Amino acid sequence: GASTTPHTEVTVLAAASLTDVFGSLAHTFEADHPGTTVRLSFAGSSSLVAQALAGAPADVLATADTATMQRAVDADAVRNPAIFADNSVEIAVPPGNPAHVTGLADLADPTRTVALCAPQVPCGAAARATFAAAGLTAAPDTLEQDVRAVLTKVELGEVDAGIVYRTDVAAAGDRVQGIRVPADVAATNDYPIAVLTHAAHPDLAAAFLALVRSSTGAAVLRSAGFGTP
Amino acid sequence: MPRGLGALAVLGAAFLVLPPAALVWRAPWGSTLHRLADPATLEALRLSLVSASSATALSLVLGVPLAWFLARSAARRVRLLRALVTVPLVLPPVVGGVALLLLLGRRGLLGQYLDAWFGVQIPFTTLAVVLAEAFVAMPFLVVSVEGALRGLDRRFEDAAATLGAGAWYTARRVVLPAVAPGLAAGTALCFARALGEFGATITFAGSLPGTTRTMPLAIYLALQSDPAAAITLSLVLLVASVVVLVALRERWVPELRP
Amino acid sequence: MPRGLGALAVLGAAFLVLPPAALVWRAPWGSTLHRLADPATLEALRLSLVSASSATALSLVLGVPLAWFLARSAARRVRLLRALVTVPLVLPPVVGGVALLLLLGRRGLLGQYLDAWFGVQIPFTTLAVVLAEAFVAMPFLVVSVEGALRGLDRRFEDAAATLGAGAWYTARRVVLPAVAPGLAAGTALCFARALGEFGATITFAGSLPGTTRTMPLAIYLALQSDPAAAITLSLVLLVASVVVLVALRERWVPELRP
Amino acid sequence: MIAARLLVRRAGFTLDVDLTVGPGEVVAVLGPNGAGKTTVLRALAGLEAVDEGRIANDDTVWDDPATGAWVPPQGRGVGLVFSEHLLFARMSALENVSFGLRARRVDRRAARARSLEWLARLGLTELADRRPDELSRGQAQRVALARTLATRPRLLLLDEPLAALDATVRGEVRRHLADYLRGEHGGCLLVTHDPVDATLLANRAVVLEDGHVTQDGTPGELATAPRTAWTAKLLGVNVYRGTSDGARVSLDGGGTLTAASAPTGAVVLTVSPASVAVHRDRPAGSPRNVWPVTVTAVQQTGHTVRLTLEGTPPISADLTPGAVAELGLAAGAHAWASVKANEVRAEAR
Amino acid sequence: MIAARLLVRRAGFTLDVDLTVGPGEVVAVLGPNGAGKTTVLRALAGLEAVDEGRIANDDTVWDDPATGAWVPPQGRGVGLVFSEHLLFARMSALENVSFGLRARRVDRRAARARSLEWLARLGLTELADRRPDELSRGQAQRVALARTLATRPRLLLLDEPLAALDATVRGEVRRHLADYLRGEHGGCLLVTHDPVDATLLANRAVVLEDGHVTQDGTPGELATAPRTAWTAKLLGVNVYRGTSDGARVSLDGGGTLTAASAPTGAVVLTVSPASVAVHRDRPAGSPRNVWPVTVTAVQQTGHTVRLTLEGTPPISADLTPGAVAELGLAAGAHAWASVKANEVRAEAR
Ligand SMILES: Nc1ncnc2c1ncn2[C@@H]1O[C@H](COP(=O)(O)OP(=O)(O)OP(=O)(O)O)[C@@H](O)[C@H]1O
Ligand SMILES: Nc1ncnc2c1ncn2[C@@H]1O[C@H](COP(=O)(O)OP(=O)(O)OP(=O)(O)O)[C@@H](O)[C@H]1O
Ligand SMILES: [Mg+2]
Ligand SMILES: [Mg+2]
Repeated sequence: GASTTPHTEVTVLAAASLTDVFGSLAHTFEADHPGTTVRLSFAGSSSLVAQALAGAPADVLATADTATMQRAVDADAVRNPAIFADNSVEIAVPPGNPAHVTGLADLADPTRTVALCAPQVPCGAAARATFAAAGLTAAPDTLEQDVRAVLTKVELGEVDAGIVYRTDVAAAGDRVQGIRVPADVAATNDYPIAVLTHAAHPDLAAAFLALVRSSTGAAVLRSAGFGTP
Repeated sequence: MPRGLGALAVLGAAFLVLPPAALVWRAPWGSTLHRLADPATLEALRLSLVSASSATALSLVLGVPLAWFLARSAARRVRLLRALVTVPLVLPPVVGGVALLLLLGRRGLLGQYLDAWFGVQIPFTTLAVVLAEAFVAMPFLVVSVEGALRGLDRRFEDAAATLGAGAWYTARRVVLPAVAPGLAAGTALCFARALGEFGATITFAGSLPGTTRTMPLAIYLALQSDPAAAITLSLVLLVASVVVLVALRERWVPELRP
Repeated sequence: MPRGLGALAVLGAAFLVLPPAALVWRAPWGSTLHRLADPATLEALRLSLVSASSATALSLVLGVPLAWFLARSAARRVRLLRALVTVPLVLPPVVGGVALLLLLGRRGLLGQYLDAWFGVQIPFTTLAVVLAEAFVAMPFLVVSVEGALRGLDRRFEDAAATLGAGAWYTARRVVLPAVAPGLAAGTALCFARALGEFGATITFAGSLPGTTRTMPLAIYLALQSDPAAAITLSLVLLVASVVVLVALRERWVPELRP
Repeated sequence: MIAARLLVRRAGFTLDVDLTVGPGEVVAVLGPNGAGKTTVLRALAGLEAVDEGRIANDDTVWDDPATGAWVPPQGRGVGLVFSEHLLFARMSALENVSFGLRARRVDRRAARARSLEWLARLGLTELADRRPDELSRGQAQRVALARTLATRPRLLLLDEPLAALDATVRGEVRRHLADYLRGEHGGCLLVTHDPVDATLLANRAVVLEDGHVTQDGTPGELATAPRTAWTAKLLGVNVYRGTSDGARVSLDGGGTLTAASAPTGAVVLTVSPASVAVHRDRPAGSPRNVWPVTVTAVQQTGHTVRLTLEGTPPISADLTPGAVAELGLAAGAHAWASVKANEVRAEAR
Repeated sequence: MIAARLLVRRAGFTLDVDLTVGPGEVVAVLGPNGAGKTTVLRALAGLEAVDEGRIANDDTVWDDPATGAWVPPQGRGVGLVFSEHLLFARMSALENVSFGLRARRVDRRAARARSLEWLARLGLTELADRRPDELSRGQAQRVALARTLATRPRLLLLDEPLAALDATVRGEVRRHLADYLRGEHGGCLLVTHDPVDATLLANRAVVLEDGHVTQDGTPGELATAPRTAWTAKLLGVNVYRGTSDGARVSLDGGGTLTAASAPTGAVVLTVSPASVAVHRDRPAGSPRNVWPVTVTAVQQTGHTVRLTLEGTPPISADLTPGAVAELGLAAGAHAWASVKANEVRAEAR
């Protein structure tokens, strides 16, 4: 049941990679719930969890991986997170593909400059799993903290190739070129969402969560390159 | 200036000025200029300037007395305090933000009482932005001002005292003017650092448009989706800060006599 | 010290010391102490200390002459340079890293020639870490030292010159000792900032264990997977930096006379 | 009435002085470099705490380490003119002079008027807007004097206030100072190297040597009966210590002198330079004390020439310029000194 | 041989001076506060560039804005003793004195030995390890002197080097300085407010007033024929300007004096204080100039008492202490001054 109290605010803590998707869903939600404003606070997943644990006045938490969400679950900050999207890895190369990268095997070649995410972060874990599935050993020159850092280096041509998410290649437009990784080896990453246990507006939070998981939400997510369950 | 130093000075200036110049050179002006007129950008810029100024003011109010104390205490046990004061410089800002949450968060060591007794919650407010920025930036002020106070010739304070001036009057008319260059440098550093603060802010204050999303946070977000726009925003932030810093200098640093 | 300032000084000290104290208080010592013995941690710590020291040394070599020039130039056109030098303070560090890539990267304005002519590629090397840290930290040194030089009594340089001392000898024996407190403060700020540098380093130098992964990078990574360990690592970094800073002070800052 | 016992200990130097300054009294403090004169002023002003002793102004205790009593400088109503002027660099001469008045909450306009008055009195009207680094040293010293006098301190402490002044202005400023001091009911302590200042400005003179008071009396008493060699030399009298057998005195520094009458035992001898005669050849005749000397310095003051003579003992002699010219007494000349026994004053010590 | 024409312009002050200092010559620079004495030294040392003019040492041009020639201070081989001592705060007295030698690459041991020698010569041996802020002012000034003398500069510039010294040490240091200067082949410029310094140390004296040289001659010439009132007053001679009708001279400042012989027209009169007689009652008799005066100051120097007398004209008189006591001439006393006409020297101007 939607509240009709004017000037209610529902605050959503969301992973930075969801900036565009949640931005547009927030508009939809506000249109459906007059008098309600959605406040979106984007940061890295683990910052979000730290904030949630510290009692951030927020209602919804959406992270880019299940491991960080699990920390919120363990601390009883959320209950029953639901997976609303997934993302799989892809090779990104600078426009024109100057190093003539054709597939994962080229990323195992030490003469090429390659950027991956560090295994501690979701995109790095996914990259490692992908190489393992393909039976290759990667030869990275750098293990970045997040996808953004990999992407920046690809865009600037500092590296010949990097492993990022499909959504990132889609968002980067013509600044990078994507090379698909075969579906049987490409690792995927799940995005969980949950209502915070201390949410001030649990009903609205649930409504927003429902919107994200609805077909409307799935359409927006898919157009940004996400997979949906 | 000793001969030979000139070449090093030029090299130093080049090292600091060329990278931003490259940024300007490569900036995709045409395609992103519309971002400048975006109300969200102006909002973030306004919030940045307001919170950085407030953080600087807070740092001045608390930091100058602290610097004074540190500069004038010969005691051995003050040495540790002096080192501790520089801790926020080294702490990765994100960890600084965590530290602030642990102290002032709703469940923090102090924050739980603030909440229970006064109903005050600091995180995720503009006050949190100011505190995060001050926490990170104040040490710059303290260290600079302490250096300036230490270099001061104490005999002028003696002279003021024998003229009947109390400690406050002496501080205002004699000491502060004499440390003005150091104070200005420290204030500039502090303001600049506060303006550029990112990690502690996003952790302690979150990133809510209009309330806690300062320019560096907006830039970080833009970087996720539109790196070109992020660079343009950075340049906006730069220009704003250079304007403020130049104004500050003109006001505070006495003209050099030839 | 004027009465009343004492209370503010205590508040200031509390503001800077309590959050890290909260960090120590809540640190999950038991469960994460094993991280300290991890060779990767020691590796990162060593790399951090080496690169921050190198960056500080580079900043001293280039920054002190630059500060000298800025302090001694009355010309109007120098004012802009003075503001430009503080730009890296305000630039969000990640953007600073992008700027360095645009200048010195494989396809950068200068970097492409370094690569083509000498086969030198800077990014992803320890040198890149040093440069990134120096770019971000040097302005602190420059601004502090400039302030100190400006506050100097020029008559002592006059005296040295009439005793037959050349500019270098005067600089070494008269000017540098006289600005020692400011220089020490600037060096401390510079070192601390370099040690804590994160954004520019990750962007310009990447993060490869043993080569470019400094403590802040390791901490950030740990934060993603094991926040408790990240806090422990931060405290290790803190202790290391406090040790270095205290040593630096003892060596450089002359003892206060009571 | 200031009553002070000051004990200040430093590596290689101890100040141990008893001192009073009555209301309206001007006390000159004389003494060699490093004797502790400046230290006395600093202790009285409250810029340095005494290690032992007590400083009291009437019934108010300013400093007493035994009881912990302490009044900070700004509470003592003293004024101290430093020998290094210490003008505030970022204020004009006028602002410097106004400083003490403004600190006492005199309103801006009145402070300005009174400061201008003081500047005018010291001949500095045209320099009112100058910064200290745009003043010559003598000008700066006068501004510093005006700055302190403008606060009309209860106890005025002056550290060589006239040292940088040119000889003609010095007379004028000294006159202003004398006028000021006559009109005041407070006390004044004046450190000076110039016996003329002491004579013209002070009621009383204290001689400080190596941290101790060696003489305390009117300037006249000092001149007629100096108690130490330093005082005597300052005021131009020859002083010797020695042991007397009733008439002949063997001097501690070597040589003997005969006095007309002397107590036996340890004595102090004084010989006025005016009573020393100088001859090119060994004189025959009445003078009982005759010995060879070498001229080491010739110095004309007014219409008297002072000769410094090396010998056993060394001695100073005052002659007329005519006599000096006639005898050809340039530095390096060999001559004979003679002193009549009844010109040698002897006192037991 | 230094030959300099110095033109320095400042708001409200212009220095315009021609000056030479020959090898081995010691030139005293006298003048009122703010006359430009320090400015002259700074320009010669190269701490200030002249706006116009030229400074040359033999054939080497040190400063000439017209040609752009410029030799920095450290290239000039000058030594300047500042009146504010300016010792380096973080060095001991010994290190301060060694500084100039070490800057000239004298090795550490030799520099130390020579510095200790200089400290000993100035009576500072025990203070060798003290920092400047642990020295008294007079001690610091002596260290500063040692610091400069140790470098044996070709041109020695001294700005009131003895001002802070106590009267007894001053004589001694002056003697050392005289010895040093005798042994040197370079020149020396000595700024001082003390005519005794000028007389004892200098071959030549230059009087600077308001940025201009008003007299240049031997110290003796200055004393016997002062050209301006300031010089006359400094050296104790009465000087008047007036218009003569051949015998009676009406003075510009009021009053008349009769000279035994005077050119007609504009003249300068000088009267030695020694030739002025003072009486309690109006004297009858030969003196042609008799007028009433009031005593405004009484000052004893050596064995002479200098009276400053207000009247038309004002005049100074030198008397013996006995005469002063007998006549009861304290400040404020009314009296009569008399001068014989042939004691009034008149010169056309
Ligand atoms: N901080 C200090 N540490 C050790 N000794 C000191 C210190 N300050 C001063 N002194 C010594 O104390 C003594 C007294 O110094 P003070 O300045 O009072 O002398 P003074 O009589 O004023 O001499 P002057 O006539 O030269 O000014 C001197 O011998 C000086 O060297
Ligand atoms: N920076 C300046 N700006 C303007 N006027 C100045 C400046 N510095 C000095 N003066 C003026 O120049 C004149 C000459 O100064 P200088 O210091 O040479 O005098 P001086 O003869 O050494 O006097 P004193 O005997 O007092 O030391 C003075 O009238 C002084 O006020
Ligand atoms: Mg003294
Ligand atoms: Mg001068």
